[in-house]
Amino acid sequence: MRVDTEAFSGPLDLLLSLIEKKQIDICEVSIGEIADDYLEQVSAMEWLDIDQAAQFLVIAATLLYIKVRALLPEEETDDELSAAEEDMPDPRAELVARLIEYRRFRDAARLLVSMETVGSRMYTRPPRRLPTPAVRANPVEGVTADDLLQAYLGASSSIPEEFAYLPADEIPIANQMVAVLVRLARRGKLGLFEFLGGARSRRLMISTVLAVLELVRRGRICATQPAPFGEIWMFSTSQAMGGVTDEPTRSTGSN
Amino acid sequence: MNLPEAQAAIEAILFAASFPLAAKDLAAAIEVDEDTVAKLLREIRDRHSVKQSGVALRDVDGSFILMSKPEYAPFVENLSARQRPQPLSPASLETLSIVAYRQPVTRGEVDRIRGVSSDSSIATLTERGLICEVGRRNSVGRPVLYGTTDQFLIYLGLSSLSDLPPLPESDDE
Amino acid sequence: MNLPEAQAAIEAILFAASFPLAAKDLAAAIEVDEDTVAKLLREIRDRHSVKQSGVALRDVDGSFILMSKPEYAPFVENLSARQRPQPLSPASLETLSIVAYRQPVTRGEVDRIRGVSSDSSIATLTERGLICEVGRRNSVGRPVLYGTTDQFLIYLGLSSLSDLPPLPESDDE
Repeated sequence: MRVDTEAFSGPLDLLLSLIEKKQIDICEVSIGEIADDYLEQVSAMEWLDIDQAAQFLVIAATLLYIKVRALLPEEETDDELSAAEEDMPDPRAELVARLIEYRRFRDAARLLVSMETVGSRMYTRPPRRLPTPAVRANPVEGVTADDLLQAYLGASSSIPEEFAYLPADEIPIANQMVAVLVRLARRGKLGLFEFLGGARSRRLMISTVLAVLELVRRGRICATQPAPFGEIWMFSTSQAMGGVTDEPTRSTGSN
Repeated sequence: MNLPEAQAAIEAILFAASFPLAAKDLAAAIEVDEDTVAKLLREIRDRHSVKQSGVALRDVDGSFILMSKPEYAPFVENLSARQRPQPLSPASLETLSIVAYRQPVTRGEVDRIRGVSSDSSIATLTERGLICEVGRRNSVGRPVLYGTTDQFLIYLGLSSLSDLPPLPESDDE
Repeated sequence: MNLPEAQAAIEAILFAASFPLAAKDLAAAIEVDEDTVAKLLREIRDRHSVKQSGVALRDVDGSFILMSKPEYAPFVENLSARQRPQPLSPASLETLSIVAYRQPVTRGEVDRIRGVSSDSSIATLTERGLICEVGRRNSVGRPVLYGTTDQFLIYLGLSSLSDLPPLPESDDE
């Protein structure tokens, strides 16, 4: 069986459609039953990208967790789990609440469809330039230089330093540093573009470039580009393989 | 200029402009007061509400625009080289409904409700002019806030946001 | 489709097309014979010949087009002279501020600072003559660099870029 990922707008949509197919109330649903259906569907999907898959799998994991919890003998639940979970939200209640909220907007979206079919089929005349006014009005009327400053500070306040916007845990920079060093140890010389050509994703490419920059900065490798726009060749400056820490310095410009 | 001429002038302006015009701007252009413009706009609307007219006057959040009646869309598309816009995908419609009912709203809040990233939907809706950035929330990272546009009202055939059907109840017994 | 509806369909087509259409094509589109179309076109012309209408049906060499009546052209011009440009959106203001303080700057850098795509803001600001392309960066892809224009200084009442309010001291710059 092959399931089109496009058929569902997201994991909650898939889950909700499974529940509705069984014609049971969200609050009465046996999660065990639904978890199996959900996993079956998800495993039959063809994934276009890893992010999308991850979002479906997060819900799968939640369902499995709820199912396992429900299977535990009750006294165990009482003794060992309830104490620890007293402060934690009940994952089932949380998921049900999310589904209920999601359903409101999904149903609203269905109402918008019928409006779209009418509204989007009213036509204006094709836009035509009105005669150009003799005096061009100030396009920034009412905006002061100080407004600009405030806008700039507002927009840039969340960017403390270069590259900080890359979530650290998603970018295995240290892994890529090791990968580059391993290749260099084997071959002595490595082309950057050639190496990047093997990257499966944009993220991986970014982390690879950052890893190379970091290695250059630390003096572990050197890089040279004999011709403009040509291949960038990397060479190992030491044979030592150890010492790559898990946390590369994330700014190339600080200190 | 007498009243029938003023009515004709307003219609000529609406016909030529092809974007929504505020009653205030119409009043200034023909140099009559706004009450008169409101009355003349009602007359124009009535004149176009006859069966023989293929055009309707629409009120978009207090601004006015002439548009072809939706029931004649197939003929318009057939002969005037106008193309029916691509209907929105379910994902984009979900995102649009969340922005419409919860505005102003951040991308993160939309993602949380949908349980999935809405980046491409937000890009599509922004590109089609149905939603836009309306500011930033004063919280960590100062995330961008999104809201719906006048184009959104036009696209769905609404006069104002209060014409949206009420959001379905969360009947969590 | 009855006759009033056929008349409305023709009017809708003429309204949305805004180029002359032959009676023959109109007849084919709404599936009636040419004599009927000729009759309906006469009725449309009569309907618009009242004083209250600002629009007229014109026969251009056997093809038909709806146009605003020429006597109301001055009001259309009047309107455009009074049209205030839309105030800058928050997104455009932010983009303008980043270009002003960071120039010359690439689109990618603006996007990175704002955390969202700035394509439409850059288009708006370019169209309004506030920013322009000032060169290309000598890096991969040779991205376009943007800077502010002389008009930008004039509109903001600045004599030079050094009149921009200074940025507060920051730790990382």
